[in-house]
Amino acid sequence: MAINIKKVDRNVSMTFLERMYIPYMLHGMWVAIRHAAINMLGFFEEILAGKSKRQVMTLFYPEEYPDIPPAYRGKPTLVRRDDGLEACVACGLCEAACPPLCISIIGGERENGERYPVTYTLDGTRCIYCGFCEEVCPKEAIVMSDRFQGLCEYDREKMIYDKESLLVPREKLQKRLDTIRNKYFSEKRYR
Amino acid sequence: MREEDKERGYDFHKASHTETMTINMGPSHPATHGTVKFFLTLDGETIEDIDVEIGYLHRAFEKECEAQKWNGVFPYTDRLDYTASVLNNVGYAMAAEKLIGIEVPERCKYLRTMISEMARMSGHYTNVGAGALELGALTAFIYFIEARELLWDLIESICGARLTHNYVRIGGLTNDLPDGFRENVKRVFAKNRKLWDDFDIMLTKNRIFLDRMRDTGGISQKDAIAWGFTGPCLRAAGVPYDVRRAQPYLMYDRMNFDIPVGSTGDNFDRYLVRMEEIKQSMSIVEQCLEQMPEGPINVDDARWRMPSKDDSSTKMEPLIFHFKQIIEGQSIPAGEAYQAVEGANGELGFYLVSNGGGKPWKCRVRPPSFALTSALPLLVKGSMLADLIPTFDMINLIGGECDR
Amino acid sequence: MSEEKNSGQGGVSDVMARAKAVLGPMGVLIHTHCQHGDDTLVVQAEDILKVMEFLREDKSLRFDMMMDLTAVDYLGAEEMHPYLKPMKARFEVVYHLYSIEKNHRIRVKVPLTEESPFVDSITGIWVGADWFEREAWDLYGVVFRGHPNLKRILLYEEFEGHPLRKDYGKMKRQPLIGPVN
Amino acid sequence: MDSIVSLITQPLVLELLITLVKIGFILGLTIGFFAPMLAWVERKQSAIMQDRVGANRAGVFGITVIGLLHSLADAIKLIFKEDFIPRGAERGLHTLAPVIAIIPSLVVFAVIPFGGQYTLWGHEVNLVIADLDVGLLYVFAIGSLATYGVVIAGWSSNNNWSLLGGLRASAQMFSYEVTMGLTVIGLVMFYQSLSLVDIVAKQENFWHWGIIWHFPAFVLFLGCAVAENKRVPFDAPEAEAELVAGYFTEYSGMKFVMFWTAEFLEMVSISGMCVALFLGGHHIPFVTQKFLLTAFGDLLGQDIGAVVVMLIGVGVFITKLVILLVLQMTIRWTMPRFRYDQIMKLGWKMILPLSLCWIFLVGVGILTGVMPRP
Repeated sequence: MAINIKKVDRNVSMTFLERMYIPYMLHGMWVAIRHAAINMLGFFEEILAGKSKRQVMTLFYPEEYPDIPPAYRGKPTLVRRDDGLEACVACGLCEAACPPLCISIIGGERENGERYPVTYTLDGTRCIYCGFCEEVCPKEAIVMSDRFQGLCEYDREKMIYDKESLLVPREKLQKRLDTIRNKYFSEKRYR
Repeated sequence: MREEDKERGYDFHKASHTETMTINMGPSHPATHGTVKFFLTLDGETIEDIDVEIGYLHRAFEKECEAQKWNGVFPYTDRLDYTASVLNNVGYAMAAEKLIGIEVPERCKYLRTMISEMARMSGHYTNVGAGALELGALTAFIYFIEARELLWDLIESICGARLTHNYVRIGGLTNDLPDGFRENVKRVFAKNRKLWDDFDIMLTKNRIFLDRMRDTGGISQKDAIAWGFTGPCLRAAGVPYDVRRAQPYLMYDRMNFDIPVGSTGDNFDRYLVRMEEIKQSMSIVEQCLEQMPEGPINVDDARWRMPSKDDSSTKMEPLIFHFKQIIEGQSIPAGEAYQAVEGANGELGFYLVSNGGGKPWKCRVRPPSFALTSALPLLVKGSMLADLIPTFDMINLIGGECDR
Repeated sequence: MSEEKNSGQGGVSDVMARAKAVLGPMGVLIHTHCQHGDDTLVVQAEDILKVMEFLREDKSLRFDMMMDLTAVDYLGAEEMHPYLKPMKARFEVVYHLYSIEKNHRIRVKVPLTEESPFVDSITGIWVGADWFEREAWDLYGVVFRGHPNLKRILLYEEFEGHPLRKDYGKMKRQPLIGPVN
Repeated sequence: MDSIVSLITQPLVLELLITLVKIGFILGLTIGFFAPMLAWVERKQSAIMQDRVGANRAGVFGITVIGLLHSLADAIKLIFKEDFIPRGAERGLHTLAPVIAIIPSLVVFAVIPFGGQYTLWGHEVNLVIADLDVGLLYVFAIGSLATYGVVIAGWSSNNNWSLLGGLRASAQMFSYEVTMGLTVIGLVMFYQSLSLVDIVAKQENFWHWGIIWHFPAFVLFLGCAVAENKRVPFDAPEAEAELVAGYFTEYSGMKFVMFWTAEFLEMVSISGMCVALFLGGHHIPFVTQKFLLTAFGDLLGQDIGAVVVMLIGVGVFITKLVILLVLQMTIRWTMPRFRYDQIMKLGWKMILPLSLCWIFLVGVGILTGVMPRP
């Protein structure tokens, strides 16, 4: 395949029209006016035919919610199994893999010998949402939800999440769990 | 001080009792985006002397990497050239793979080529848009920000984040393309091409923009090479050096695209080179999407990739290996390797040294904008204060990449 | 002048052959190897200027661009290169050069001991090395003789010590300095 | 009650009252209506042109009225902002500067006719505050006073950036007053009068409108006026990227509002001048005043008809004003900024010679009879 060199046109000798400021200023203004006209039209169509017809790119944020793609990495959350307990077995892999070292776990055993995290603190002030914890967890216990609202607080203590505030029932995270199943389990990635 | 004054021993300042004014165009000035400080001595409006001071965004990248595992370094590489973070990921991953001596499968190479070009587009949108913004063309800036917004939505649907992509791993990638990606790309690139034309109409032939950008901040070919210029600024000076063409890596030898080259090396050439590169990157992404074969996206050697979860959650040996790999890190054989990648601002080189352990012994980044900014006094001395702004923009100093 | 087995593709590239042919007899080469396809010369600190001058001016090499200059601290990993232990070298200044015409690269390394981390500055040959050398001084403490203004570039002047050295603790704290104006 | 009526009907008091009403109308129109409206237009128009939505958040009980209340919110916010005077600044001059900057742009409206002459209930009413026969000279004289406000602001805020901004502003405003004056001499030769009221009166016939015969002068005048007002593309004195915010870097709160309003008022006064000189003031193309008066006179009776025609005249004047304002706003958003020395070169080496040639051409036109004598 050919990678060839392309000389860039420096437009050294400006045509007479270019040397006169006005013509190309008007051409530039015409572009802006065309955008304005299309957007105004878009507003009227939006009133008649609903949001899809809106030309303007901005979103009315608090009223309208942006559509989040399945791969989105939001707040890390612990999956709560159907019997109400957490899926995490306190193996500490996420604690080891987390670059800014914001996860700290103290593990313990239940009577039936099942390991569980006595305390699981995730420091929200340090978390960089890189998704390593979700990537390394062998039990799919910690998952990046698609929540990005309300993550900042006025004082840092509130941003250090303990186990209870991290737990989210499995149904809510099902979409993300499917993406993980597609990401890390699928043949496409490995065989 | 003009030359003929010097011969006659006539000092303009003493004769007319004026003196130069020193200004701190400090880190928190609108044009320096908070990462660099110019100590200017101004004679009226012309810059007599300029001392560039960087280091305001120094976050000890190398020290952090030496304490981090090989795969844990990726979130740090996102924050180098944060306008085009996947390019750093790809550079670091390829340097590590060169150190190990493995080759990623075809599909992964195509994916990496495509996402690198999308990141390059995002880097150029940010830079050229901010350059127009600082000259006053607000509407043109917003058009490129809109184009970047649409592009970021595309990248977000692949990597999961708009700015810090963290998408590439040693030996492959985190995930494959989401479904419905090709239609999105067609829709977004159609809109981006329209916005590109609008930006072009508003500025490229506008005499005000031409006068501001042309013949300011120019550099000759010889000086550009001597100062270590690479990337759009070197190509603007007329030297057709592009790592993708000189030493093709990934799938660039199978793409056909043009390398825009300027002639005089002033700001207008740099602007035109970057604008042309946006168009070329779009065509490369489309070519990648057509030629991309099906198949795995990770290398088949179990040592250099994350074991698939159905292995590590069912069989014992993969689980043990998974634990060992996460806690101790992948033990890359001892040695050193330098891999250069064409970043948004120039040649982005990664020099990795490994002593066989799980942590990098040294992870050096060759920052393209570091060399460009060191030549800023040469470009700007003697010109007007107002010329410093487009020159500083077109050099595109990214604090994260220059200060590391 | 020891020669390490070439990992990566076999055979000696013409750059390396030419370099060894000329520099070998001058007795400046300590070691050469070609790891993963990167040709590397290891040179004494005293005659770095001669070598660089040759690499730049030679007709068939023409290394007209200095891509990267950095230093590496081998404290505790001296076994990585055979020549480090005999010379009691701790630091290594690494230059990466590139030739635009000939489109080939080379890496030149200069081992330095801890007591005398001095090497001549190559700003005379490539003026772009100015900031790279200031950064190597700033983070590693390698002194470049003949550098126009060897000052700290990334850190503030009152910073004590050179942070990227292996014996500089990761959590080490610096003394607080008041506003300096 | 009748003592008041008799007091009012005395000619002197009546004249005073009419002038007060006219001043009230002009102040209400410019400061009351146009300044906040222009703030809203600047936000909304730029937003629509840039594929954005613009201001739509400030609202009372949820009514946001497509962002109009943002100007109100601005005013309230800026009243409560801290009125900061930097250390080492000349306190007195620092506070005086915005006043000097705003007064000339207000006082210029005194000579701009926003309507014709009408006889209402036997009284001759001339819709201009001061019918000076040297109206044009008055405008340029007052216009040059604004330079002092800007220079004092730049020098007195003890900040390098604002000093640079002030210097740039003084050089630019001074040199563009000269060129602005020259571009208008062609018109003065054409209408043989300096009084704006006469010029507007002579433009009753559409073919004698200034823009028809003096289109180059119109373009040059508009360019110089925009430069005089330091609006993009001539806003080197307040260039955000280069000089942080130019001469009003150290201003906040009400003083900043005064500079801002001075800029908007000057935009309106420029448009007013353009309308009066080139676009035939309150006249509707191809419709003479007499025809209107007779038409509405029979319909609604003599006086009421005159009032209606007066209102139509004022309405036409305002629509032309708005058209020019929108044009200036579009220029504001689409043009990059000149470099400071390019502004000077443009002013002295391009517009000045062009306007001199234009004066020569008009002279030749008049002598050879090509140009009509309105």
